[in-house]
This record gives sequence, structure tokens and C-alpha cells, in this order.
Amino acid sequence: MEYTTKRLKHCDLIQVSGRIDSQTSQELEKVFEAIIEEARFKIVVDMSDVEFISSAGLRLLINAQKTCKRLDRGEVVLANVPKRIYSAFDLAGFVPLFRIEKDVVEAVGSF
Amino acid sequence: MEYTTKRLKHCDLIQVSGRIDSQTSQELEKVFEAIIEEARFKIVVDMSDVEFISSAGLRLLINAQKTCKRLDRGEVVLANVPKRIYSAFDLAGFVPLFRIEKDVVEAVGSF
Amino acid sequence: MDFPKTETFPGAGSSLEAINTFVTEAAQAIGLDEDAIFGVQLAVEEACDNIIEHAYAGASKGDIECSCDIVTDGLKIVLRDSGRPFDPESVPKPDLDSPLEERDIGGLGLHFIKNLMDEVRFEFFPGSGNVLTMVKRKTPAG
Amino acid sequence: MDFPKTETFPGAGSSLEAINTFVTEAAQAIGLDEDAIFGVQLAVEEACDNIIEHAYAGASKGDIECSCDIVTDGLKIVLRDSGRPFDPESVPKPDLDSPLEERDIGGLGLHFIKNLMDEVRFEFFPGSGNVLTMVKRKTPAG
Ligand SMILES: Nc1ncnc2c1ncn2[C@@H]1O[C@H](COP(=O)(O)OP(=O)(O)O)[C@@H](O)[C@H]1O
Ligand SMILES: Nc1ncnc2c1ncn2[C@@H]1O[C@H](COP(=O)(O)OP(=O)(O)O)[C@@H](O)[C@H]1O
Repeated sequence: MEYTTKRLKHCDLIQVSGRIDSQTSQELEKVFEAIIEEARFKIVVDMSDVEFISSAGLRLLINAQKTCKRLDRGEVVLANVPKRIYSAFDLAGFVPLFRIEKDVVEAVGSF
Repeated sequence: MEYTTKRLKHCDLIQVSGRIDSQTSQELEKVFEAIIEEARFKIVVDMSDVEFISSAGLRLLINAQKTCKRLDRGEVVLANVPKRIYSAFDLAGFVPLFRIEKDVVEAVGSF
Repeated sequence: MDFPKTETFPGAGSSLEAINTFVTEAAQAIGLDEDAIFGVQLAVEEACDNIIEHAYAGASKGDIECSCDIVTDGLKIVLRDSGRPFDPESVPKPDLDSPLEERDIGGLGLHFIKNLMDEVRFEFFPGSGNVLTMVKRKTPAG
Repeated sequence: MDFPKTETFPGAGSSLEAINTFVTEAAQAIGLDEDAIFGVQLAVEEACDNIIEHAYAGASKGDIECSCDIVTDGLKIVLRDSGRPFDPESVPKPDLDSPLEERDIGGLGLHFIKNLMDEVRFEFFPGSGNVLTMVKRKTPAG
């Protein structure tokens, strides 16, 4: 897994690539924590280059979503979700729990 | 010239492709006017697919910039400016008059 | 590629990618389509996560042996571990639809495995350990 | 491609793309590099805009005749129109650096033409009209 982050005016963008599995989700969790610790709760995750996600990765995302949505202070929005990755979200019953945008511009522009 | 527009939360995005010349800049001017008429003055122009711009096109952009920047209510920000198009801006002395961002996400995320 | 093929991996997170590659190559050789391959990858990943996290948790860790074989219209994958016995019947169904705040996210692994594979069988053999047998069949053409 | 080549276009905005294509093909045939071609395109565009907007403005409109020829190390372009005479000396230099609110954006066309072409000559012949001769030389290699 690799990632880059970008601080924008109204949100933070995380671009993730590769595998989000039980190993790498711990590293990705730290990325979310670093953003959330600065009291920034609007996060866009660009999933376009995510090749694989297991339930461990899904668990990380749902936990981040719970934290960000608390007190209506923000939200994790997903962008460019590949078909396979979407099907894992679907199987987990997670589709209704995330706003999923077509591209990063829509997602960033929604905050 | 072809264009698409997208209403985002804090700004409007215009994606332009083709030639911005003395013919087509009138059409593009209407696009800016329609946005500005709704009291929206933060506009991102995605220039990635602009193939040609003449002084007529530059004039349109500078006029839109004047309108948007008045009273500090907004700004026209350019994104993905191709090298050739940039050189026309440069020759016109327009580079200092526009914020030019690397990509649309940066530009949209800056508002 | 000759079947069956078997490989043994250390029961640790660092093996996940190698196991994934191993089963993917078998699934491709047998001619599963892309969707089926993705299902195999995810099911095997979840099964290995569980072996590492639950079967071997705390105890001295062991290996994961992975075998791939051709069966009628599909691929059979057998995962063996020497960890503590596991009875999947004891695991409650996952929560797939409560609202975000109440969503309990345990149990997804087994849910994935059962949904993505066409046959799933958990067995425990005292002395040797757990055997998880999974079959993924080719999607009928047309 | 044989030089000189000449083509006549209606003096209207709808001719701009065709004129652009015409000079681009000549510039490519002569072997100008991409930057030089872009300069030619922009200069010719500005010159034609001026003919349409100023030389033919209000009066009965005429044509734009465009000729391309090879000269030492470059391309010569001649644009002829039958509109009103034009003396470029009468045009003040453009404003290239005042702040946005005060920026006057007239005069950019001539500024572009003079900066992008290596030689520029405006002539007026009573009875026939304006002749604008522009030369773009190849950028020296290396
Ligand atoms: N291979 C295994 N060995 C022992 N216990 C297991 C094994 N797989 C699953 N379990 C038990 O079943 C529960 C549900 O597993 P699973 O569906 O993968 O969800 P999760 O691991 O996310 O809780 C686990 O919490 C664990 O208690
Ligand atoms: N071909 C022409 N015929 C007549 N007048 C011209 C011609 N070209 C330019 N002009 C005059 O010179 C001025 C400056 O021209 P130019 O630099 O192209 O800028 P712009 O047309 O944007 O004002 C014009 O406003 C016009 O008055």
C-alpha cells in the first residue's frame, strides 16, 4: 500500500494505492488519525488505485467514518471506487454508510 | 470549443476544450456570465484540453477575473494550463493576474 | 501448471500477498473469470487473516499450508493450520444493516468466505489441526 | 508541398480555423519546430482578427488572401485585405503590468504579432489594400 495526502481548504484528501489488508490498514489508520487529531473530519479517499481491500481495510474505513460523522462534524467520502472494491463494500453492507462520488473533484467540491 | 460546467459547494468548475478564439470566446463569455449572474464568483477553469487561445480569449478571461475579484468576492483560478497556453498568458503579461494551480483538485480544494 | 499444487507459508501477515499470488495463479491456470478470481482472492485472504489472528493468536505460531486442485468446473483450495480448533457454527451472523453508529463490524470474514465461495467446509483433526476446504466453480458461460 | 501557396478566405470569424490549418501545414512542411509553429498560429490569428474586426469593420466585408512561401531559414506569410488603411505606428504600446483593476487590455494583438514573428511589415496600397508580411525563421538547431 502507498498513499499521499493533501491538505485542502475544506477537506483533506488521501490517495491510496495497492492493497488495504490486515497488514497495511494499520499504517493507513495512522494516516486517518493524524488528520483527525488536527480536528479535521472531512476526508476524501481517492480509491482509484486500490487493488484489493479485505474486511480489515473495511473495518478501518468504517471506524474512521464513525469518528468523522460524530457530532455532524464531518464525513469520509469515497471517490473513484473501482468495481471490485465496490463489490467488497456491497458484500459488507457498507454502501449505505458512505457517500461515494464519481471523482475526486466532485468529492472535494462537495465539502 | 466545447465546455462542461459543474456546480460545486464553494466554487463552479468550467472545463474547456478546443480553441478559445474571437468566435468562441463569446460563447464562453456567456458561460461565465451565467455563473456570475447567480452571484457565484469563485470559478475554476480547467484548461487541460484547451488547444489554442488568442488575445480575444485572454480578454474574456481577464474581464471575468475583474468581475470576480471585485469586492474580494471571488476569483478565477486556472488549472492544468498547457505549456503553449501558458506562453500566451505570459506574453500578455497575465501570469501575475491569475492564480494557476497544478490540477483541478488543488484549485477546487483552494476555495 | 500441474495440479494439485501445494505451498506452505509462515502464518503471518507478511505472507498474505504471497498466498494471494499463489491462489491467483492457480485460479488463472484453471480459467476462472476475473470476478471469480477476485472472489477467491478475497475469501482466501479472509481465511488466512482468521488463521493468523484467531487460530494462532497468542499461541506459538505455525504455518499455513495452501493446496490448489482442479475439480469439476472449478478450483478447490484447502488451507491447513495447526492452531486452535474453530467451530464456525458458534459465530453469530454479521450485522449488515444497522445504522452507522450501531454497526458491529465483526463476523465479516466468515460472511465473505461463505458468500464468495461455492462450497465451504471447516474441519478439525486433533493432532493435525484445522482444514478449511473451499471450492469456486467457473461461472457458466453465456 | 509546392511553394508559394496561396488561398483566399472570407474575412469572417468562421474562417479562422481554416486559415490556422493552412498556415500550420505550410509551417510543418517547411520544418518549423513546434514552438515556432505555435508562434505562427497565434500571430496569424491575431492579424486575421484585426482584419475582420478593424479593417473590414462596418464597411462591406472582403476577403483575406493568405500566401505562404519559403524564405532563407524560414516561412514567409503574406496577408492581404481590401479594408481601410492601417498605420500600426498610431497604436500605443500595450499595458503589460498595471494591476488587474487598471489593466487595459487593448493592443495585445499587435504586441503578439511583433513578438512572435521575426519580421513584420505593414503596407497599404491605395486601390488594392493592406499587405501584412511576416517572416518566422527556424530556431537555430542546438
Ligand atoms: N480460523 C479461526 N480460528 C479460530 N477462530 C476463528 C477463526 N475464524 C474465525 N474465528 C472466530 O470467528 C469470529 C468471526 O470471524 P470473522 O467472520 O472472520 O470476523 P472477525 O475476524 O472480523 O471478527 C472471530 O472473531 C473469531 O472469534
Ligand atoms: N488590420 C487593422 N486595420 C485597422 N486597424 C487596426 C488593424 N489592426 C489593428 N488595428 C488598430 O490597432 C489597435 C490595436 O490592435 P491590437 O493590438 O490587435 O489590439 P485590439 O484589437 O485588441 O485592440 C486596434 O484597436 C485597432 O484600432
